[in-house]
Amino acid sequence: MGINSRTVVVRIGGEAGEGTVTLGEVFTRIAARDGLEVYTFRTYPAEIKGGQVLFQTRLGIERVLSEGDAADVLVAMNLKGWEENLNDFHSQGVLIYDPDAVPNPETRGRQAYPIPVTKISKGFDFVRGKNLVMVGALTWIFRLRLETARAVVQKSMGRHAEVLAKNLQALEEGFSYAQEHFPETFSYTLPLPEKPAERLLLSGAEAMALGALEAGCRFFAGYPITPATTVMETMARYLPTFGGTLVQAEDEIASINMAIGASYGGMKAMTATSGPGLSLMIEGLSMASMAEIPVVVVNVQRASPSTGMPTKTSQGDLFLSLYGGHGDGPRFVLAPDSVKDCYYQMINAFSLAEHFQTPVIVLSDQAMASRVETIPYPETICGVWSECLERILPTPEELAQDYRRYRVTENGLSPMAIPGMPGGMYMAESLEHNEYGHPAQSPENHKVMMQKRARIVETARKHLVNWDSSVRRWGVANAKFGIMGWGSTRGAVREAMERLAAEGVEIEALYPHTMLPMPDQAVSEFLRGKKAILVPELNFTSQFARVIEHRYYKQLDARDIHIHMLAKEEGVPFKIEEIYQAARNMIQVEGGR
Amino acid sequence: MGINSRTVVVRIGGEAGEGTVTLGEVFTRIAARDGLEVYTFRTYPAEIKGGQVLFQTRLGIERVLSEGDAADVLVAMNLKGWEENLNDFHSQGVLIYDPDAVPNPETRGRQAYPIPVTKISKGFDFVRGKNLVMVGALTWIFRLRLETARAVVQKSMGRHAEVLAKNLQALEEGFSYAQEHFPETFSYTLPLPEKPAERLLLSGAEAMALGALEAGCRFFAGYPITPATTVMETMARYLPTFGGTLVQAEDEIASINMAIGASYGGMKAMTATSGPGLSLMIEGLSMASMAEIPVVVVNVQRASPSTGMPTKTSQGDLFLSLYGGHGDGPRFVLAPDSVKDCYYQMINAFSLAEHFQTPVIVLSDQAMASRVETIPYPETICGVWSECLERILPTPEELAQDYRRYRVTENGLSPMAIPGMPGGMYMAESLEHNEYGHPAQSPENHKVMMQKRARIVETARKHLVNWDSSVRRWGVANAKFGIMGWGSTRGAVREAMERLAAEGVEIEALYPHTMLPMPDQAVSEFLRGKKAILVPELNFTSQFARVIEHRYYKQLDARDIHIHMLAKEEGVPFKIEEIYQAARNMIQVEGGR
Amino acid sequence: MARKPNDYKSNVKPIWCPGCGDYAVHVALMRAFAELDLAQENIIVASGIGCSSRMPGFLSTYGFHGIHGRVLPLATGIKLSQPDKTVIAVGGDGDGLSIGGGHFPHAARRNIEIAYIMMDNSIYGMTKGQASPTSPEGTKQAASPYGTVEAPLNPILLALAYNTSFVARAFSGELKEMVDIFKIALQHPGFAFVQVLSPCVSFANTYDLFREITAPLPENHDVTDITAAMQLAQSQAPLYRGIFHHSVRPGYSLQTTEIQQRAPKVTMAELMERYER
Amino acid sequence: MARKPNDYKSNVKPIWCPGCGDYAVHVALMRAFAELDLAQENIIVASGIGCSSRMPGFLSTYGFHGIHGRVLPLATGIKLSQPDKTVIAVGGDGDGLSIGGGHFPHAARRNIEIAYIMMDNSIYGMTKGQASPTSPEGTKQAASPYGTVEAPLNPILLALAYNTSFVARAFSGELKEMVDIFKIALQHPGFAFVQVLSPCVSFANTYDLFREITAPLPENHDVTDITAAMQLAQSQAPLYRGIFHHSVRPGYSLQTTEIQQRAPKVTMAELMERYER
Ligand SMILES: Cc1ncc(C[n+]2csc(CCOP(=O)(O)OP(=O)(O)O)c2C)c(N)n1
Ligand SMILES: Cc1ncc(C[n+]2csc(CCOP(=O)(O)OP(=O)(O)O)c2C)c(N)n1
Ligand code: SF4
Ligand code: SF4
Ligand SMILES: [Mg+2]
Ligand SMILES: [Mg+2]
Repeated sequence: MGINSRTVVVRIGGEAGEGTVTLGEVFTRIAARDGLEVYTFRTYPAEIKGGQVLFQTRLGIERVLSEGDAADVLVAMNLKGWEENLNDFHSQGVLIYDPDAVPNPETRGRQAYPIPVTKISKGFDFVRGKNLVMVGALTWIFRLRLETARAVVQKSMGRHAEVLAKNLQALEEGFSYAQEHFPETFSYTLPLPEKPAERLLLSGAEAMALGALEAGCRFFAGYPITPATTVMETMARYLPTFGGTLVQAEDEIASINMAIGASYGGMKAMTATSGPGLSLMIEGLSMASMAEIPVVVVNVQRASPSTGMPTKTSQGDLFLSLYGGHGDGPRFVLAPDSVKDCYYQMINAFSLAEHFQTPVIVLSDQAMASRVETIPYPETICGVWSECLERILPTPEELAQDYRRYRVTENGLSPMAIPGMPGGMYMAESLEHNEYGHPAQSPENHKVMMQKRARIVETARKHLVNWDSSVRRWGVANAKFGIMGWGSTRGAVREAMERLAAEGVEIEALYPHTMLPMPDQAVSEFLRGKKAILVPELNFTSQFARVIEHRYYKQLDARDIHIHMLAKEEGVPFKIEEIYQAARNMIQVEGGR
Repeated sequence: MGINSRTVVVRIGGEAGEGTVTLGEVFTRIAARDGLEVYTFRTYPAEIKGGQVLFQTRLGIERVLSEGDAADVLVAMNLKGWEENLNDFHSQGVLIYDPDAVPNPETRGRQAYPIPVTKISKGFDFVRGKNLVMVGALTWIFRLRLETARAVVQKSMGRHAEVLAKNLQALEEGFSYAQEHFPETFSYTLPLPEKPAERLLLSGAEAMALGALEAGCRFFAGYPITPATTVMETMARYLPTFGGTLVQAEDEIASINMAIGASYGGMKAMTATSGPGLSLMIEGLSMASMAEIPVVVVNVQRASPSTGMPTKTSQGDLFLSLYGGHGDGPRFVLAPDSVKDCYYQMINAFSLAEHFQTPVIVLSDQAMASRVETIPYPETICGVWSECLERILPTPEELAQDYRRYRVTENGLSPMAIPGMPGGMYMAESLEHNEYGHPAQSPENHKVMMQKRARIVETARKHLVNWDSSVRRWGVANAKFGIMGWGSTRGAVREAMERLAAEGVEIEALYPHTMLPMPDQAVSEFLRGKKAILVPELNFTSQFARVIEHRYYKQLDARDIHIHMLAKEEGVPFKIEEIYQAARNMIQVEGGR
Repeated sequence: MARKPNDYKSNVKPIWCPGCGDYAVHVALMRAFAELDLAQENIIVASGIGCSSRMPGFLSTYGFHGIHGRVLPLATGIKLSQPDKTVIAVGGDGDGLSIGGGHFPHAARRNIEIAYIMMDNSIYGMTKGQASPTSPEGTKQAASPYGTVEAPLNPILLALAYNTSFVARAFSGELKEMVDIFKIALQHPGFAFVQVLSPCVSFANTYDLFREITAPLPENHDVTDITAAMQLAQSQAPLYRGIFHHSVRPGYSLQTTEIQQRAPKVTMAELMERYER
Repeated sequence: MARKPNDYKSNVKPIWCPGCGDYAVHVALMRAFAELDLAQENIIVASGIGCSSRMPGFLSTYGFHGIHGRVLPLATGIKLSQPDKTVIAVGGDGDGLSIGGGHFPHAARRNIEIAYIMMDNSIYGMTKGQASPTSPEGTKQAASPYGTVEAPLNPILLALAYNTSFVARAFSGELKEMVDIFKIALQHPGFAFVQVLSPCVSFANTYDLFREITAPLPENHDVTDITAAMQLAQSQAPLYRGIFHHSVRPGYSLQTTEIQQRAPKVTMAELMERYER
């Protein structure tokens, strides 16, 4: 058994143009099919095609929470794949490599399995298949089932019969070679379950698309942008099967305006983008706030500012999402914290957008969108994780006489007519307007309407108190030390906390899922009795920590709760170790232990 | 003498299509020429042309600080002009009106001067001239000089000889009529100075344009948008006379990109817009931050969200200006607080942009941009109000060997080559890049470059400590009660404070001119010893107050300083009375008196 | 149930200047609605920002007064959510050719079934008179005191180059003709573009000019001949009115509906299965 | 001091896929620079975002790798600040016709003196293969699994409709011809548009197709005849290469310079006087 008996970090380094990513993906799929839990991570080279790539898959017997830190098993397909990963390779790890590409690696005592994949693949005249040879070898080494491997290759590479046959051969050659040369048990083998639990194997982007479909989204307009394109591509495939429509718009401004138009027309509508695109949507979002039109905007954050590093992760768009808009308009911001949560928060997003007639931004990030995870099969949705709220339509009576689209109500919500409804004819208006939607510019009217729109958010805030899913809290209840974070960093935080727990440290964490409105009650309760809070996040200015400080400064100061910011803007996720150390450090500084 | 001996609020109500605005403007100009100080305010009807309009001009013998509250003198050109202003008309005010339009007004004891302008103008067959007849009458009533009036009419209406003659006749008919019928002295007459001090008569928008020209701005790209268009139109007239270029771009996105391009090419460049346009510029601003290109963006705020109320004022874009951008990029935000300050802050804006190679947003608003004020003639500029900093160019030595455009320096600033310089060839880059400007995506490089760019703002913050103009502080030094505000609200605050001072209340005010970076030292010093701070601002969510809370919460809480938010988002400026009452209220609540 | 033009009038008084060309467009639209006997609830008029874009507010149909320059994407979204409704996009020359000019080619190439009525006054009316993309070279306004130096765009030529399936020009001085064009445009099963010469009497009054220089297209003009249309579009005197081009190819909402029919039907549960490990 | 093509090469290795059409454009540009003997410091190459937009990084001239779709306004600003430099805008079909499509007509009508080289591969290369505005109808990609239904835009026809004063089409498979076209474009005193058919070998390899269907324009084509150019532009087979249109009218930076000369000279002090009360 390996160092960490429940999970194994397998890292593959090689040339992207030589099928390294396919190697990782196929191997991951085989492991998942055989019942292991998986969680992947990969890097993107600067070259459009080709270039050095790192594909990491972490396998586990229980749900895997993060991509893990150092590699337990390193699969080096070329020399760089060996050299570049040496510093991040567990001292008791295992090296699996192509001896023709990596001659005599200095493993410093680590176990090594040379698999001559180049030679083998050349042997049957299919050099392109060396990645599949390695898949075969890994299948044996990890004691996965050859049958499963065959099925996966068949499914994922079965386009051309001839190539498929070659690939299957490569797989088997690799398997046999490894079986023959390395019969001994492998220290990192994980036990396979008899009957694997029902699981989905999804990327975060796919989970968002499926969640949107489940929520009833039937319109998507979007413009390609890394790393959000997968959301669009998944919607493109499936929307029509549900009678929905996808438009690849000419840009992000068109995307948001099309989505708003479709929503005005009665469809649940969305778009998905990344930082530069969100910046372009700010004007449209402001219109949705003013005209009270539901719309969901997924923002898959990437390293910024400007074009930045499109394939690298970040959480740098929180401020833009919360505060980016001319004037004060209502808006919601959600932050799923895992691939699974991506699915549910999309359902929440549509509930909020539709019922409260307000734009909703859902913040994911490059790492969470592109990684693949096994997640439990979604079960009952409404009432458990999410609540399915619908748009408030006017009653026949309301339509029959003096229908006022923007009626000033106590809770701020006014029934919204859909074109085609007789009696409901109104004008959605981006100018300030009166109850009928007619432009109006008296000071009194502006004041009343600003208040009406602001009440929408307050109504939602009250409503959300009962939403389990608006916040996630775990760890040692009411511990003195806390961690507050948001979004995709949660996995690393959970693992760091498990390590701390194992060492007897009492610590508790809180991850809000609704960043706007903030679940104030839950946060306040969490803060009560805390001595210090670590706020890890992947941006430069500690945006979330500043939001917390700002919003809860009275409580923080009254109880002398210290905020420890842990900001990292390097394009890569947190390592578990970084969170662990920062927490340790906080506790020490605060005289905890 | 009137109630307030130093200023008189003259309000004119009438149909815009009937020359009411001209009436106000010409009268204002005559008063200014004759040596009075002026400060105007007007409303904009919903109709494109015509519609009811209110033009207010406040005259004073010293510099006028705000448009004033209730009218001292009401000039009613039509019935609405009488009826609509009745509630906001000083009980000891004076009514001047057209008896054919306003039959038998119930003045409740106020003095009234009927001037039959319709009849008089009909008398010489020039009904269009009834506004000029009223100008003539007002000239007499206020004891302004007929000569001055003639000169002003000549200058401002002298296009067609025939029409000019008619207008002059109208002026004189009105003057004679009033002279004949109302020979007694007028209670609101202000004494005219012998030799008027040198003064400019400028709108805020014009002041910004002149400031930009003085700063050396030679490129402007913009797209028309109310209420920022006047900045563009003023630049359009004068830029070419200084060898500069103005482009009316196809939209705001083009505007900011053109300005950035021109700046890259070595020109001082700017654009001007309002809320919806600023939202569209967010992506471009992010590029300027990343590529380290100087650029100045004037944002004339208007009531929002969305299209909102284009001709109404607001301070609702502070959050967008401070936080609107994907990722964390350096940026400055300035907020002039008077027409005069508009001029100087533009000079500051170019200093900051150029020297620190960073985008600068200058926040004005509809009220400040469109009002006309007499302001002192600008004297020495550099070293007094503003400091004229220039772009750091590479030395010949730097260009000669291994020039690195984005050299990582201690203060974050790297010399910027200008196309045409041999040896300086570099690529300005919106992707994350290394010192040479080549795309680079390692975590280490991103970290280093994020830090470098952030240091730019810190360097500026240190530098600004010595800038007088980065903050304005006045009132009773170290009083217990304070007012903190920003931008155009300052005039009303000053007047409210004068009233409080007259009543023996000790209060002190602070207006930062650089909102980003905040003049922390000045703010901290100001807060020291304060008990409570009133923060008046023209937006819905108290954006500035929240920034203060957020930034200084430790100090606020440690010293138990209370923030009193006074948010108003109604499209109109503060009344002095509102500030006064809020301050009184704060003092009472805080047990001051 | 014959409907009358005034049935489509809202109770909001137009804010336009007296004499503005947009009044004629308002009347023509209402007449076209009435003559086609369309139910108010089945019409949606979307717009951008500008004097002309105020149109929806003066109609008793469904409407959307959106943001500047984005009327085409907005109307596209509306049409796709309500394919059986009559969707009309209206706006000005600034709205549609300047800030919104990037959307025009795409609406045209999608052939989305909306009628796009551009009230072209060769000026920015709402912002008080600045040169627009169709202003003649040398236009002097406050923002161009030395005269513009840009060549004006030709909206008809653009529409033709974009492969717009219906392209016509109307004039506010020719009401009856405009009504007839609108009726065809509203029924066109694709993207129908109508440039209306709609003078701004306050900042660029071209009524007299257009009365003089406009003329109906030659009677023998073949509306399916793109090259002929392009040639006629380039003529400035006479400036032709009428239908330059009219052809039929499948519209976008029709085609997306066909895709929906073609796409394999799956339930959410079946879809999930595809992602089972 | 004869310069050689390689003098214009930066030390950054292109990230393009082996065989990408953009390599040819890179080489052609460098050759054109050398043959015109331009000093590196007097050339500025601006771009948007996309594979093609990476060009400036691979050149040793001044460069600006801007944001997606905004290369034309960026380059316009650059040219106006440095009217005596050679300014070149480069980018892709997505960059220039989709998100940036709104800027193209305006650069053209201003006749700003820049050469705009659009590397048209009928695909979004950088984002890994989605249909672009020039993709043929029926294009199947991950974002359009049922095939696109939009009609492709014709960049040459658009440029002509926009009144672009120089309009040409080159092909990465015809290097010499491309160099010749670039040389004229770089010297054109107005807005020069060159569509380069530059195949994306990874997502839409059209090399063979274009080798087959492209052909030089008829020798007798009159480059001043707009209507003839429009007609030839509409031909898909043969797909013509060469100069469709070439005419000269004053460029924008020239005209703004003239305005500067025409404008009355005033000092700041004199200017202030105008605002004295
Ligand atoms: C993003 C944005 N930029 C600018 C404006 C200001 N604006 C309002 S209408 C308009 C132009 C109007 O011209 P046009 O579209 O031709 O309509 P017209 O008024 O002439 O009918 C402009 C620039 C705005 N509302 N939003
Ligand atoms: C505002 C914005 N939206 C989207 C993107 C993502 N993006 C980068 S390149 C590109 C398209 C590239 O296509 P094209 O311009 O044809 O260039 P090519 O890669 O084909 O040469 C897109 C959509 C972006 N960088 N910025
Ligand atoms: S300004 Fe011009 S376009 Fe606008 S309403 Fe008046 S006449 Fe019509
Ligand atoms: S993806 Fe296509 S366009 Fe991009 S570099 Fe590769 S071949 Fe060229
Ligand atoms: Mg117009
Ligand atoms: Mg392309």
